[in-house]
Amino acid sequence: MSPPLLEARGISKAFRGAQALSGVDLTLREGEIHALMGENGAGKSTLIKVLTGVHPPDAGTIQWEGRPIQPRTPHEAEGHGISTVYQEVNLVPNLSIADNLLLGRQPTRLGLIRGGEVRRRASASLTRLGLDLDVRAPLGSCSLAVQQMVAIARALDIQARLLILDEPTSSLDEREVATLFSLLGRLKEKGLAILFVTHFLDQVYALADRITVLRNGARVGDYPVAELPRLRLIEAMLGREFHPVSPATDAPRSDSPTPPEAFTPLLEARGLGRSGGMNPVDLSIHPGEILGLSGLLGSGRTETARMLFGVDRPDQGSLRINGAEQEIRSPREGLRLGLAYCAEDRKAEGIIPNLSVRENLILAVQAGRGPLRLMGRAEQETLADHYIRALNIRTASRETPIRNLSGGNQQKVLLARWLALQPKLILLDEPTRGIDVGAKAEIERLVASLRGAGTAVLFISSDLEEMVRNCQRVAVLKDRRKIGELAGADITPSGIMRLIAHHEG
Amino acid sequence: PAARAAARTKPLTVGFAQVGAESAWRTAETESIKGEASKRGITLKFSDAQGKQENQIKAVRGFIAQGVDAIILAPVVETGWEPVLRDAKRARIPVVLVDRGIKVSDDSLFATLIASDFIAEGRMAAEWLSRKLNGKGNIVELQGTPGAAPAIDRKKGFEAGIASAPGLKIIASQSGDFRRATGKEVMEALLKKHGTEIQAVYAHNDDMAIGAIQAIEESGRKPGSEVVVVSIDGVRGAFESMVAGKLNCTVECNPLLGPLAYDAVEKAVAGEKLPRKTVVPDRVYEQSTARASIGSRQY
Amino acid sequence: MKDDPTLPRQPRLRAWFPGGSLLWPLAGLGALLLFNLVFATGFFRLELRDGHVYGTLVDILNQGSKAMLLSIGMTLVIASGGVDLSVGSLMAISGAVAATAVAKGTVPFGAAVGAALAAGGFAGLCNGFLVAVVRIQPIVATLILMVAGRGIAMLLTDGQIVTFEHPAFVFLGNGHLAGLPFTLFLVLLSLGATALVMRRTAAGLFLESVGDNERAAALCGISGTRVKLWVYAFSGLCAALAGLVATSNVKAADSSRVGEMMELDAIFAVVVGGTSLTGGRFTLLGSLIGAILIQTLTTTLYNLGLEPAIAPVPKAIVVVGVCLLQSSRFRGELSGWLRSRRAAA
Amino acid sequence: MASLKEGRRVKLRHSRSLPLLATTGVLAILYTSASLLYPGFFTVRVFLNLLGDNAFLGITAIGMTFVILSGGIDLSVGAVVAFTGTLIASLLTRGTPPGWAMLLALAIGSTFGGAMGFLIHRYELPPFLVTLGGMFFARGMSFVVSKESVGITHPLYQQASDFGLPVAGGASLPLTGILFLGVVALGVTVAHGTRFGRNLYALGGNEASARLMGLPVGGVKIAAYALNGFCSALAGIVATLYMGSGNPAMGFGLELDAIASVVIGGTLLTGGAGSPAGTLVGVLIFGTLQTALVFDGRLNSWWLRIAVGLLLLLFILLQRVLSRPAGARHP
Ligand SMILES: Nc1ncnc2c1ncn2[C@@H]1O[C@H](COP(=O)(O)OP(=O)(O)OP(=O)(O)O)[C@@H](O)[C@H]1O
Ligand SMILES: Nc1ncnc2c1ncn2[C@@H]1O[C@H](COP(=O)(O)OP(=O)(O)OP(=O)(O)O)[C@@H](O)[C@H]1O
Ligand SMILES: [Mg+2]
Ligand SMILES: [Mg+2]
Repeated sequence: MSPPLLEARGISKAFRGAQALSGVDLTLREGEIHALMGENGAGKSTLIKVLTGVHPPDAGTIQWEGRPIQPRTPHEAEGHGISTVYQEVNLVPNLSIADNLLLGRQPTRLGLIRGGEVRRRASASLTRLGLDLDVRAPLGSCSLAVQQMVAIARALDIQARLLILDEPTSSLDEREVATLFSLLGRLKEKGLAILFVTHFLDQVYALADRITVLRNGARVGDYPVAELPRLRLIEAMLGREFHPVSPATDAPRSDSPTPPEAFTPLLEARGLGRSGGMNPVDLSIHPGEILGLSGLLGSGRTETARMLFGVDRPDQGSLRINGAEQEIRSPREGLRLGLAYCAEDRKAEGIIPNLSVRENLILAVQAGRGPLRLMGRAEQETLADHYIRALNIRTASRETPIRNLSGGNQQKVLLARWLALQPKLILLDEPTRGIDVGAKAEIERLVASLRGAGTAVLFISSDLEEMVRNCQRVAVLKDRRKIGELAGADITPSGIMRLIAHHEG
Repeated sequence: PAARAAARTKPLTVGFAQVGAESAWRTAETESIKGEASKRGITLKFSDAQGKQENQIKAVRGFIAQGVDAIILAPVVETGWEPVLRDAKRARIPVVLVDRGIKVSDDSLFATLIASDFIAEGRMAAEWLSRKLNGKGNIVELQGTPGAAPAIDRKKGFEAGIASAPGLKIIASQSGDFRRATGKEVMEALLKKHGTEIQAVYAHNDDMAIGAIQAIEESGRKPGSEVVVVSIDGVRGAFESMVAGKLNCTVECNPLLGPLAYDAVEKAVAGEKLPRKTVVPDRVYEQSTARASIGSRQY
Repeated sequence: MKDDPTLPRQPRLRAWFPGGSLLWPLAGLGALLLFNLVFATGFFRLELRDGHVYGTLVDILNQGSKAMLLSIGMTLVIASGGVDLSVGSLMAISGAVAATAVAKGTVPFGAAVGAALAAGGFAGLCNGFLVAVVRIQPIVATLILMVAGRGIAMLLTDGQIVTFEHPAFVFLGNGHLAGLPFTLFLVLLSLGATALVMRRTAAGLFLESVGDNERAAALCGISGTRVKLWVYAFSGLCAALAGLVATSNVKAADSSRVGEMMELDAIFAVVVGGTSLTGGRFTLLGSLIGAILIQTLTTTLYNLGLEPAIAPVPKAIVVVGVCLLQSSRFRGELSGWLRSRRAAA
Repeated sequence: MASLKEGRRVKLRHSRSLPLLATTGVLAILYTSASLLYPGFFTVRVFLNLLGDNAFLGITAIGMTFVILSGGIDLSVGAVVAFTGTLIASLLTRGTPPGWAMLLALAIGSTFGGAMGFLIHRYELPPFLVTLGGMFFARGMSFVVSKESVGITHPLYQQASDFGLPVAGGASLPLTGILFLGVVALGVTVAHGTRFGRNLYALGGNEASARLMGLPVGGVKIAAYALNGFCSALAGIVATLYMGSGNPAMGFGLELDAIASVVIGGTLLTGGAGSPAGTLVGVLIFGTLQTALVFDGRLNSWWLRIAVGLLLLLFILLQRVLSRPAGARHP
């Protein structure tokens, strides 16, 4: 057998606090389409970025055709023949389509770009992808799908030996996906190696030859597609035994009964939606109830939570809180109505990195009181100390800047921030993402105790077992649409997955 | 000249490129030139360069393009006028310089210069001071903007003036930029450094002197008696200070150049040959004469 | 980028240079004072004259008062993640308003000061509107008033230098209280009041949250828009006060020159004082020390007899040096270099 | 679905030439009103003067356009113009041949700009602060070179500054104007016709993307500042031609005029959109206002600053309105 085209061994990468990759191996061969699978945050994009010189690895080696390489920039990787489309559509919206396609490698004569030639070549590459566009139009004015196609066309434009596509299909429609796949098939025939990431299982089985699965930054395995049926793949990704035929092995779910329907729900949404964001959904949550929101990546869970809290304003449907019609136009209004939202992106929307644990913790309570009535120092400290003890937050002191805490402890401080408000409804978006097992358990205990105190909880998690353990009801989303609801004993990982797998969007 | 002006069918149009409005002296000059123009029925195009030579050059070129009959220029610095003045000459527009000279290789580039003799002013200040201090004492000099002709010449004249009195010593000389605020700050620093050694202050203009007087007062000494202050320009503020006994002497540098300037303009337009330089006579005012003349001061 | 996890960490130097520490500005000030102790005779001499404390140190505080006043407002603006370039021009506007009002003689002094402060506050509010509501970058939004403001001031004074002898107005910038310059009390009062409002209400907390992470603050119900409006208006108010002091100092409103380049001194004071230009945590005391440091530098240069025109050179070197020290990458390279030096020795 | 139609329709709505059109419209309106108000304004000579008188401002503004396109800003340009002008003038008085003096000035200007770019890129310092330091440094250094304006008497210089390209009606385009137009032409070519130019737009548009697209981001950024330094030095040379002297106090506040011209010319201060051609129009607007003020001869010159401030506001608001719908949400 010929040596592999690319062979990565023992790749590790840590970001401040978080181990994104630990000792990952990856082998890619010529003429092979290789799928990289794994849950959200499993480390797929990070692996790709390490391979292509965006991030320097902390440890590990990369062999290219048997020789070690260490690309330091994407530019250098391209020099070796590795062409990449990163997950974030990484183009420049203010330049034309043609410019974007050929940026940095435009044909020139005497140092001057040959405009006609650029446009001709750009049109030609787009035609190969079945696109007929005015290549002079600014890219920013095109739909996300077109932008993604242009990014792919750009990657295909160079004579690459390895093509890496990180979620290339997330915003393409079926016909575009079909065009792309037939093109990828032709490239494979020509001997190109292709690594691609997608969350659509059908696409993996339609296209890939081999699958590498990552979980929590580690490699689970490397399998030929034929040897890995869908459910085994999902098991590998989620990291648990998963037997669809015997629900008995599903984790036992909490057996507390759902509050009687007779009570007025705390929150009731009817056809709440946002054009361009979320299709209309119906939801209701009762006091003392934990409603789970389940779905795959990009199914619209975060979008729903943001809409309920007023971060993104819904433009259709109605919302009732405690039976009274309400319109929530901003987080301030949401807070006033007794809602609290613990955002998914801890760094961008959660912590105030340079402020102390204490300040981060009291911020929402203080904001509710307005700027003039500052909580007394003693009151602040009591509150902070209370939650530091109650949630077992590990910090040097309550005055430590929160950025110095580990991710899990940061998350607990944020939870404490919202709990201190004593909200009637708390929206928890991936509260356990990226934190260790112990902290996870503590947070789950906390959620359960909230419920006991009569607080309503909207719980979002990608960890299905966690959903099963914690929720009385689970609304399942797919493609930004609610496709069903499970309650009581029906809530099992397989139940949720079956709903997603068999629902025809 | 009045008769000739009346004989013209069209009133004269004159462009005046002023430096800016950085001091009371400057605004007095502007007012004089503006006032005299309306008195004589001359259309005046006025441009304030905000202290920038490049703006002045642009203004002069604008005047040339506009086809004015003559240009009055108060140059902000001495060098850098040749190209634009050659333009004016080609367009046959006479240029009358006011209040300071310029360095050019070709003297025919301007019609005449109407200005005080800065060197003489410096010398007069020195002579007065020498008499006042009986030829002995330590002097602090507050210079004008570095590179400006009045600053250079007033320094030169003053140094020449005290040369005859070996007892007079300039113990410090720094730029106060012709500004009150800077004059005050620099004086404060010098007072700290030299303390009671300072017997006299010579400022290149009244504004700096007024700033320095404030600094001296704040240091607890009495300007006008313990520290002799002499300056140049003779603006109203200086007279007020003299009346108050804080400033000892100011050498007038007359900014009321309007009448002289338009006389020169009218002659130049008529093709008359003008002297290279018209020196505006300056005189010394001291405390004893200040009260009598303050009422008649126009600026 | 301040939180880029890919940057290497330098524990050793970092321990010496925590963000917001007063150590570096104080060290710089100390070095300057030491220099003067050795090379400038009489720099530290203080004496009582006419019941006024008199000496170079008092001068530094007195002359630095304008930069200090500006830096109070600038600190808050920078803490909000912005910057205010217009303060120098606003100084000119406030001086022009007050001086023309006082020179007319018909307007009571309180009203003149009130009008000047109101003008500054309103102009600041305009800046705040452009930044917070229209969402224009702060540098650009405040550039507009920086360019136009001085023109407005010139129009107010009709291009003249307006002089006045109003005793109360003159006292503002020249008077003494308990033997010390009144401006000193003005600065301490403004600083004290600001610090009190910032630390005794939640305003400081809200401001730091907005500057550090506006999106997170918004989810807590803190309106970044409102915070920024206030902060720019306040900066305009501080600029107006500084303009009054500068105008009173020389008993004349010189619209074309007053406050010229002062915005830079104020920004430098804040940055040197340890408040990061990226926003968030701020230290008013640090800015005060920064302003004193810059004024001490200026006075030292006067003392050395250096031309005012050349003075910017050492200033530039100090400022870029301090900025470099705040870059973690530079600190990393520096400590690496120091280590290799030590290893070689 | 993406189609030919989509590309076309969108192009009309978000046409990138819209800001340029708006700017040109404003220039036309200003020029026409001035011509109607002031006799003698509508002449070839006045127009050519506009180019010649604003040449050093224009050349600085073109350099500034590159920096702003890259997403940065440079406050040091006015001081660099003064420094190089003074340096050349004092070198000439010491007998250095003009060619060498100019080459040295250009080299110093480019190096100085490049050094600031290096600090900005490598240590991730705010451009605003670094170039502010640069401004202080260069201004102080020009006074170190000479405390006063230095006259240039070199015969070659006299010929050069008197040279004019005859155009029409006895009016001629001075050498400074020719240089300005040359720099504009070069600037437009570099911005739109070279890889470097396109990379610059990409960098200003989205730096992270530019990096992921494999563009040499650091090199482009440093080169933009170096190019700007080069333009400032060239503007310094033009200033010596214009005035026949080197003045250490000149160009005070020039950076603001340059930035204002760039913005009025339709270049986005956030970077990534605009063009040197727009900057030419912006400079002409600036010059027209100033010339009209001289022609009027009654208005306080400070109206110019207010007018520029208002124009800035107008164009920034215009840019906001234009760029808002184009900014599709990116995840
Ligand atoms: N620049 C960064 N700084 C800090 N942490 C990062 C950075 N990039 C990634 N991470 C962290 O590394 C982990 C792996 O992220 P990565 O983007 O590789 O996941 P992924 O498998 O691509 O997920 P997805 O399916 O959502 O794209 C995550 O916890 C993420 O938060
Ligand atoms: N307006 C928009 N334009 C383009 N893309 C969008 C927009 N809104 C959301 N998206 C993208 O669509 C997907 C749906 O987002 P959402 O965050 O609601 O999903 P989710 O189910 O919460 O997934 P997860 O939290 O696992 O990422 C995301 O990938 C997001 O990046
Ligand atoms: Mg990813
Ligand atoms: Mg989500």
